[in-house]
Amino acid sequence: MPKPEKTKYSRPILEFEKPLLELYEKREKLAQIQETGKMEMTEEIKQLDKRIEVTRQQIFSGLTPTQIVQVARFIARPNTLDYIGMIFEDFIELHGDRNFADDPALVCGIANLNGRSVVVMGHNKGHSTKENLARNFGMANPEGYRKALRVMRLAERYDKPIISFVDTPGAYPGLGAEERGQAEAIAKNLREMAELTVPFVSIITGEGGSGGALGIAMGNRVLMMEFSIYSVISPSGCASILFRDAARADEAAVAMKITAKDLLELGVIDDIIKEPQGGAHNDPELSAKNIKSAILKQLEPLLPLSHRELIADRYNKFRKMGIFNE
Amino acid sequence: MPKPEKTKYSRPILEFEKPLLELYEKREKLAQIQETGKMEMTEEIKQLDKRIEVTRQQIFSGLTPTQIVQVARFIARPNTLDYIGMIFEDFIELHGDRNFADDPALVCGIANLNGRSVVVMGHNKGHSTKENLARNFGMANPEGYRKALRVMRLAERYDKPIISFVDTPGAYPGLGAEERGQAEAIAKNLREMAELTVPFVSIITGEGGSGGALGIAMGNRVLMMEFSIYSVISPSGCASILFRDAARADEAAVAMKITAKDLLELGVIDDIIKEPQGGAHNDPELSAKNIKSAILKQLEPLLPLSHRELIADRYNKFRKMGIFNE
Amino acid sequence: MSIHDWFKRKKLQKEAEYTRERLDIPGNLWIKCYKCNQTIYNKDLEANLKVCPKCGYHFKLGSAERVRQVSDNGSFKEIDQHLTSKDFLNFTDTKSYAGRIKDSILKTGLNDAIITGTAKIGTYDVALGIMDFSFMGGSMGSVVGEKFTRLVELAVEKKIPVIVFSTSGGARMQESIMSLMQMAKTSAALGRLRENGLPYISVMTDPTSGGVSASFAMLGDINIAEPAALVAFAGPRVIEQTIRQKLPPGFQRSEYLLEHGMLDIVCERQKLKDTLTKILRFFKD
Amino acid sequence: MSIHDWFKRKKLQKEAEYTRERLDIPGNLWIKCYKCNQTIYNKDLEANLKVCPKCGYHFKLGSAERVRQVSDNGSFKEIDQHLTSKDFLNFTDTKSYAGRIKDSILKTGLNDAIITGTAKIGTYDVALGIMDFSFMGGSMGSVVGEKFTRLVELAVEKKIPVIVFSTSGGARMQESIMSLMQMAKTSAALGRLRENGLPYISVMTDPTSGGVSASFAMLGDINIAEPAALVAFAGPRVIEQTIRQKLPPGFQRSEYLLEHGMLDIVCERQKLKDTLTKILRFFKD
Ligand SMILES: [Zn+2]
Ligand SMILES: [Zn+2]
Repeated sequence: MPKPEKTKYSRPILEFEKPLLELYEKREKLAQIQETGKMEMTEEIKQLDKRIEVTRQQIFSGLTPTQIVQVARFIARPNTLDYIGMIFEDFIELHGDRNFADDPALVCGIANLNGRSVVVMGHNKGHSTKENLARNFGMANPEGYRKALRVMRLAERYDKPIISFVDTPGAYPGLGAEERGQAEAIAKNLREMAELTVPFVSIITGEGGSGGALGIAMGNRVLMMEFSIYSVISPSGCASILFRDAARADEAAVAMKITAKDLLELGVIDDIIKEPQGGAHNDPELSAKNIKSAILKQLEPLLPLSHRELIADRYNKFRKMGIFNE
Repeated sequence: MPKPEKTKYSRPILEFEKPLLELYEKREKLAQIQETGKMEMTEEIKQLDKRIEVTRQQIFSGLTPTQIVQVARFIARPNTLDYIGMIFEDFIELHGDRNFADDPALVCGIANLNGRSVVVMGHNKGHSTKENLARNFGMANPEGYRKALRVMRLAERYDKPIISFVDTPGAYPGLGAEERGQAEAIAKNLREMAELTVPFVSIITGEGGSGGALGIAMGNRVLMMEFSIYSVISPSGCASILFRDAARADEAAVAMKITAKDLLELGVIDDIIKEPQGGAHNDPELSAKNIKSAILKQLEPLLPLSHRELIADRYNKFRKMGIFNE
Repeated sequence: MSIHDWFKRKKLQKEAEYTRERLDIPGNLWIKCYKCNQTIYNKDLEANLKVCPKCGYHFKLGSAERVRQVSDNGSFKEIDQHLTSKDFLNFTDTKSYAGRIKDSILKTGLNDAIITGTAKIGTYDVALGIMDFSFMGGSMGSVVGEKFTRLVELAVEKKIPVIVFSTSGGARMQESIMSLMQMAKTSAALGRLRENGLPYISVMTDPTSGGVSASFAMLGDINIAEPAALVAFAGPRVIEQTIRQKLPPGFQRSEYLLEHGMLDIVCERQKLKDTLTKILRFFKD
Repeated sequence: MSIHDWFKRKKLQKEAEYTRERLDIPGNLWIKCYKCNQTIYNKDLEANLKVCPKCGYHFKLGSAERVRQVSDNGSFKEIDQHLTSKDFLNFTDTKSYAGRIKDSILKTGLNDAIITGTAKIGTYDVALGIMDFSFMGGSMGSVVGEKFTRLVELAVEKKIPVIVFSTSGGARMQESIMSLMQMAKTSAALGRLRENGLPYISVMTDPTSGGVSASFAMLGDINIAEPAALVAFAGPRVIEQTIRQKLPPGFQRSEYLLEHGMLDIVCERQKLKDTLTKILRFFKD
């Protein structure tokens, strides 16, 4: 989790936030002067804060899909373990697929949500290169998906709801991953998720990369954070394959409809979770609070449903996906 | 499968059969003379056959446990694939644990038994060093047990009886096997076998080595071939650990009660399948016929049972195991 | 079909024939084996189920040919053939998706990358789906997903097993997220099939990759593949980029997958119908 | 107990104390850490739950000590303590099994290698089983299997979770095949527990191997192990004989098993009760 800063604004800034940089620096200087006690700057700081807010609002209200991709992938963006720590109590991480390995790119565990036991899982990216190497940048191997399946079955056996946090560039395309059945692991999860007899809510918190995202994202309800993305392939991947030019990623990002707003319109997701001004990383606590409310709101109508109804609900949800001429 | 010999007697002979060797050779000579047409030897051959039969009967009626171990492990003894070929029709081998590997030491498949679909599985030893290397001497890795579990679940899903052939020195004690959870794989099989909703018959055909044998041997009925063994540890292993002298294996073999007769008396198995004179390898077809009859006989009363009754039957069977002071 | 379309179709078909095997000798009387270079009389190749008599190389099969090879004579009854893809995102890369769909239909005579229906195999009734690589590389969009799902739903209704032959380059990217959702939809349908106690046999043919392999292709009660078929989640090129080294020979081919536990059977085309029949018998008896 | 037995017991217990940790200093006031050689005041060690304050080494715990550490004060009610092993094969190796049983009982004050009962942990009712390595190396014979199974059956009756602490060298070889059958019996009991929707938490302590690891120890809904505990199917010596090379450091230790996917949690003794309580809360709420 990014360390809370003393100034109101988190230091790491995105490329397109550069217009804010000057204002941030100015504000810091004023604050320093204020602190020395030499001059009274309260009014100036207040003015500047307002300017910062207005400027940021301007920037973030009109983000292009490419800019949203940058926010979604931002290294300072809260990750799954950050959110778990802020949303749940008594989290205990459960390791291993009882088969081959524990996959640190996909974390699972049991926890308590407002007095209710739940099973949680999610891809976990790092906040630094070191962390990212340890977490394989949130790209799970088959073991990760199999661990997720194992804890989903645990949830099912003891009738606990499942919450998944989705944040991955995709399933890891490595030699070992292929060798140990990446396709099989994801495929089996899809079928088994469809048959789960417990309420299941999925949240795309950052990057919802293709099959690797879907592999834990077949909730009864699927939500997206305001600045998250969800797509069948990365914009640059799409550009290099279809446009035959990786440089045309911006164009692809637009064409592919990968933003929360687009996917809500397409009926692929059920709701959008608002992010704090300037993105989730600017106020992780508020962000977590918004997610928590959203989970509670979505879980509530699912809790009274019977096993059969829950399966039917999920089946109908995904059954409807598809647009074609008949 | 050992190639059928032109003479009536299979060539490979066991150490303790040496008294027969001279008789075999004599008989072969007579047969050669007979074939050349120079002399009529029919009567002599007949006489000799009788002598061979009597001698062999004498030898095999009084086998010591150590000698039975030799028969049970004999390289010419029919293996699981031999038996499958002779007992079932339309066998199709199913490979792989859908996880990590296919284990050639434990074969699984679907087949037809007298018009009824069944799932079969068994450890498979080789008949030569080369075969044994390919089959790891019938010592399965975790993948083998996980494949077996997969096909057992297949059987359960489609309500087909399961037949298992047990013939292994034990689960493979290798580095990779430990790494990939040999203990977990066997343990899970034990629990899952107990809960199977289909009829399940297990036959110890050769060597029933410890947990590696039990890992596929929790049938509603457990049968042993006349000259097979079933034990918690090999006689030499027992001798070296408990007697602190591996050379005392013969003694251990007696003390451990590992023969079919012993285990029937102890109530661990349900019946003994007769072997042809001189052991299964002397007449694989007859041996297979005996096994087939035994399977059919044991399956019949199980077929009408409900899922619950089958689980209860198996539970009660293994629940009773144990002798202690209360 | 307008006369304009007819001409266009002829032209496209010719292109297609050329690109599909790339080795056809004009007139189509003779064909060169892609693997061993043997020149084979086309009729012999057809008679040998399009397997090279010399080296055993399995040529790609169109869906119509596959139907003829595996189903009992004339028993196949197609369903949902009228479904066609829609360019609902107005997606244009080097060409508009709408245009691609139209061209592919003209070129292949197919409406999309899968045909589905009921058939008999060895006298057993089955719900049969067969993908066709010639239609946009067998990519899975809404139509493939929908037809697959309807096939499975029909099988549930009729209480018959499902057999699907896969071949696919992956997701239909022009449908973006909707192509990803087909993985969820088809897998959910197979979950329902399973809950109904009905078997599903998956036959993977060269190549089966991406979204199709990571959904219905890998989910067979019995997973079969033709020899030397490429079966992968991520394709070899992607993996080579990731690991920055050459892949071992045979990597991601059927035999490799068998060894690594993902397939039940690698089955030559000549034995395929017999094997399927035996398996159907197993499930039925 | 005859006066003869009483003297024998004293003598055997003294031997046992010596051999159990081998590092006791007479009078038992001080003890040397097996791992870091630190001399520790025995009362400090007890207060620290028998974990070396310097290096974190977890000393072996007797079953009575374990009960005190994990269950709520005085809540443990033992069941089936009267069950004892029987030398039904008249098995004699360097000593008769009958004699070994008698000596072990005298020496340890235990009736066999597991104690079972009901208890409260963090106010939650549980069925609790605790193995003791000092009784014939925690080997599993008919009594261990029977007591385990009865514990699980009691849990089914009372609808409470099961927690079992394992430590075992493997099968009780003097009971031959019957010790193998305990693997089947205990695992079947856990199958029944699961069918009844009741959780099972397995805690593996140093060492847990052989028949116990390949049956109930590995079958937890949640598998926990203490740090650096040896958890194995085949022991290191057997494996070294098989592969004819030295094993990598840390092989078959808890941390290694966690990495290889076999354990949910490696938990220090100090956090164990709290972790168990949280897990029990999860299953209950
Ligand atoms: Zn060829
Ligand atoms: Zn220490």
